[in-house]
Amino acid sequence: MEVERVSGLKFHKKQDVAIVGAGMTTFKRRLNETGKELSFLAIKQALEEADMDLSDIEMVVMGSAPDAFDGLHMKGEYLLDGSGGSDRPYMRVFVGGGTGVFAPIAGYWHVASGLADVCLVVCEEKMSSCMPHPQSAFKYIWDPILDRPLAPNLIWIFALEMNRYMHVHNIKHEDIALVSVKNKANALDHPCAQLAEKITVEDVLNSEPMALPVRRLDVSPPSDGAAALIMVAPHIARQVTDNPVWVTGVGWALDTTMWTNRDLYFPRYVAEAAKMAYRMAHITDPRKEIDVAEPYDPFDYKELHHMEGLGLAKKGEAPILTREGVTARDGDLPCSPSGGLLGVGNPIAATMGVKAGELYWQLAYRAGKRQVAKEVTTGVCQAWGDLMQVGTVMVMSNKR
Amino acid sequence: MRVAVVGVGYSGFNANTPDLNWKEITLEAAARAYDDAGINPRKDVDSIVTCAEDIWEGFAIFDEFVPDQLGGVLKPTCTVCADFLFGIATAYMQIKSELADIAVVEAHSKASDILTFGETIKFAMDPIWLREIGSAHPYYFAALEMSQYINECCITEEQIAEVVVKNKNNALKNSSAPYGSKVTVEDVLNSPMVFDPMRKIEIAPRADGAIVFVLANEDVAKDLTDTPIWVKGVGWWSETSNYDTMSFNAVYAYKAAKMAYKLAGITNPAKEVDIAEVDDRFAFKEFQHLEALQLSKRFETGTLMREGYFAKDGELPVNLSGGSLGIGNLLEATGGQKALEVVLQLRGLAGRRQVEAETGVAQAWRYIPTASGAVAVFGV
Amino acid sequence: MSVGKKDISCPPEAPGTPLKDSDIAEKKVTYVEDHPDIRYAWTAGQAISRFLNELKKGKLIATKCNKCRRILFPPRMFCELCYKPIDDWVYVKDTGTVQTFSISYIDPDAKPLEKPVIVAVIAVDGASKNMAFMHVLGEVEPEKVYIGMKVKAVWKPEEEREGSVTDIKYWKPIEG
Amino acid sequence: MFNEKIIDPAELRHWGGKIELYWIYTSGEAGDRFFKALKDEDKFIAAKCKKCGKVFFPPRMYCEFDFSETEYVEVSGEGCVRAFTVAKLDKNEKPLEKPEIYAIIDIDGTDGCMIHLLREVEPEEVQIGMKVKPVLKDKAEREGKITDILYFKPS
Repeated sequence: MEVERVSGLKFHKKQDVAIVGAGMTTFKRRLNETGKELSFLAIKQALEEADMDLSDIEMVVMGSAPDAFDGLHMKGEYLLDGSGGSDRPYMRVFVGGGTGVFAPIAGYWHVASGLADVCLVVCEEKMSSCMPHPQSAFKYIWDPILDRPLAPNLIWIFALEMNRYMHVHNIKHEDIALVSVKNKANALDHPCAQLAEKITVEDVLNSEPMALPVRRLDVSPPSDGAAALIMVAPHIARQVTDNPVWVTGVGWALDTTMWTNRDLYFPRYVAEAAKMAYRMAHITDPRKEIDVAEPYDPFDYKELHHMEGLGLAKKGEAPILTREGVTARDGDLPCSPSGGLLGVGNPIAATMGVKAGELYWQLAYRAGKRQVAKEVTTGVCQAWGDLMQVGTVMVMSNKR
Repeated sequence: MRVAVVGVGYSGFNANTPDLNWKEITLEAAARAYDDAGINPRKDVDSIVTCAEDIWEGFAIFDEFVPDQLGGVLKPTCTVCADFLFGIATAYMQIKSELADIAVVEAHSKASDILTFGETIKFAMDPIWLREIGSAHPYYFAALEMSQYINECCITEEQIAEVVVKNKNNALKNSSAPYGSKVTVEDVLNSPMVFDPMRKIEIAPRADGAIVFVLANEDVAKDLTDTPIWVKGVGWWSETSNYDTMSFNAVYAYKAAKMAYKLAGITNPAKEVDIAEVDDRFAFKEFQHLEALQLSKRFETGTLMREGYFAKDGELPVNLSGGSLGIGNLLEATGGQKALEVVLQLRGLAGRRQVEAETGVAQAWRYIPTASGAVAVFGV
Repeated sequence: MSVGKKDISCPPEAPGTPLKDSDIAEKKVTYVEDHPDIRYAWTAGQAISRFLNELKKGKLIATKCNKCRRILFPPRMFCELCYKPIDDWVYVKDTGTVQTFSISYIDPDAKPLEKPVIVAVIAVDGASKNMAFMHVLGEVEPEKVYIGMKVKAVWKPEEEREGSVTDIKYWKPIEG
Repeated sequence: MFNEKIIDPAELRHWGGKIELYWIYTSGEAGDRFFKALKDEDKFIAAKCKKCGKVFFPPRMYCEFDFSETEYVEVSGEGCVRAFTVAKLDKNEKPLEKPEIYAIIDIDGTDGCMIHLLREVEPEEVQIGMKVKPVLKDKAEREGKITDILYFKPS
């Protein structure tokens, strides 16, 4: 049975949108600052890069994942003063783990619609507040009647998906572990990194089992952190910078809640979102036209899975590209040059800093030691979330 | 490119809905809205926006449970953690950005699923500075605001009672309003005082329900319907999250309204607006919001209320639906209920509540302990 | 910071004050601990009420959409792909195939488990392709589990059943 | 969108559940400073914006309106009542044993205020504009939390 198609969206935008500044806090297991204070620190950095004041900001988009982490009902409302939302239009958007790229997508429509010329996008997560363990919050993402009585852990869904992916394409754990090795090493060059280290494939395979096939080093750590982006209309971009980075495509898609009714080996939700974003960005052959990618990597297999969803590799081909070094920082298609979530940390929504933020810095040639070797024009970043369900994709380019 | 409402549907409103879960209550509303708009959601809808907060639902990531019942499987679907009117603003922006031709907005309340409502609101309060103080129901926070407001504006108990009387009596004309009654000012004044100066009857009780709107751009709207209701303006605003810098005076509604009126090209709201549905989840809030929306002047609202200016046969009918006092607190769907009534009135489908109107405004607040809110202006 | 230049490195610094767990335990910083009492009674609704009541009887029930011809499991009142009400209720078997599985060494709070739990997505026989649900496996060694394995539900005794997914204790391999 | 529904109410199910989590909230940079000063030195601290001069109470590390840094200044902690309510219901909407008086208290020397309880005063005696002062816990029992201030009383 073929799923009925999504109708054609018109990708004709009212006002182009550029990114002119980004910022982020350090990502650590526990930070002393409140969520508001973390947001403030990240925004301050972004404002400085864009050479703007808070008074220049017209609207604010907040991205933050479950209330259960920070421990606040309506946490968007709680965070709003530190997020620059005081005395402004302020809105929180939320698609689970996909929020890190979805918040800038919401920022995009704030500007593209012409309602705002300068929009601040801020993402925050303070996972350490949640006790006994940040993972405990994930007990409540499951259906209360069908799943929760089985006392599930979050890692289960990843393990189930990873196993299915490995089974269908006959992929070995060794091949998947290479992603963890690569990203954690990339993170050595990131000042905000939580788990940057030089490790080997053996280290991954011998690390403590969590929910097999997932082991400790396959997983990104829970973190506290915040990140910010400043998105502006073309006439503002001209005033503040010589090299803005343009948002050329956005896409998002949410698959059925009934996750046990899907074949988990391929992320169709990412493929649909990517299709939408590529069409808008006039990209027909992503493998050739994308110079650098920041696919979402909360688990090592997830980077591979998402590369395939993004059309950067054929189904089952991503592990081969990784083994051949294509996705390394000096490769032909650098993936997660930031160090990703595996290396820098995973404060769910605030991973915007290592996905959308890093892509912006790469395309603006501001990534310093992390700058990829090849010349870059166009890149894609992506996040994923909910019950293995949502894909959020943004394409950026330093050419308009 | 203008944006229009081309279909509305709702389910409820009831104090309890033991037979339908959150998916099914939404499904009922969505199917009605799609039928009203004459569209097939699997083919025609480009974007779906749901308005929900995790803890109102009892989930860590409620967004997961949204797509199926709205026909949104593998479509651009998302959640905004805010009132329905923020969802209208989001869909409005998506259509203006030309990301979508048809966008759907949904919000629902399954308040009856929540067993510890007071604790839930308390969980929204600042844990470091406020949550631990005292052991009373967080309604006290609204009562403090009321205390400041009635003191500043010299509002009497009787004037507040008039709001309850008007809305609950209006609700009797609304078959979807579970809390309508023929109450008098005397009844209100004799009812229990629970958060002095606030009476129990001035607090909207909770209700279940779901509301779905289908929005479309101008071209599509004209194809779909002969009676599009235009979204003339949207506005949303936040004051602050800290109680010490809050005005406790609905400045959020004033600024949101200013934005919405500007988009709608309205310069004299008191003259140009024909009907209004404002957030009245605490009776005194209706006063605050009417002033913030510039529909009446400070210090005059009480007198106008007494004179019947905001009654069904008055100059500017307000909360004809019965408001939240008559329908109940629908959590994030509150703004939906307000917008629904405005659209039904503008379409001439409000039955016994019908009045003559061409421009209407809907407004909602984000409830305790926030100072955020949104406004939408609709017109024929 | 100068604007428009390419030779700066971002992020320029990493603001934030890291804490160790011991900083909390030793109260080096001030904090508030809160145990709110947040409780719900979720309405099961039409489809899941029936599903739970059938579980109590030791049966698995699904619904059917005549348009896409799928047998939907777990049951629902509407077909989410065709967007129409379901047409019928049908019983499915309490046997199935392991679609994917995991051997979990941690509990929901990330604490280590003494004995690992084997969790699987099981496609039930009689429902359409991929119509599966999540449950646990038993009476099998972790290393013996494979994708494609046939399994059968092991039910609690009738008097202990309460109309919950845990009325099935676990699923065990079908021999042979 | 339904062709059939359950008629027998006994067939309809509900599923009880609780969010069984707890949370540890660090007071943050500004909060930590405030609570340590209160706990160890009986001092009240506010924060003054270096740019606009607004004095925030409770204190914070940034000015929320212009994002400038703040500097910490000492204040008395005393103030006057701006608004109050006599609360009679607990969080489950059951009657409280003894009504609690909540007040918004404008703190002297700041642009801020504190929401806290009033005690040692009868509800009918409370007046808007009344001067009040904080009553602290015994020094030994203080934990570095807002509840180290027990309540405010008329001064």
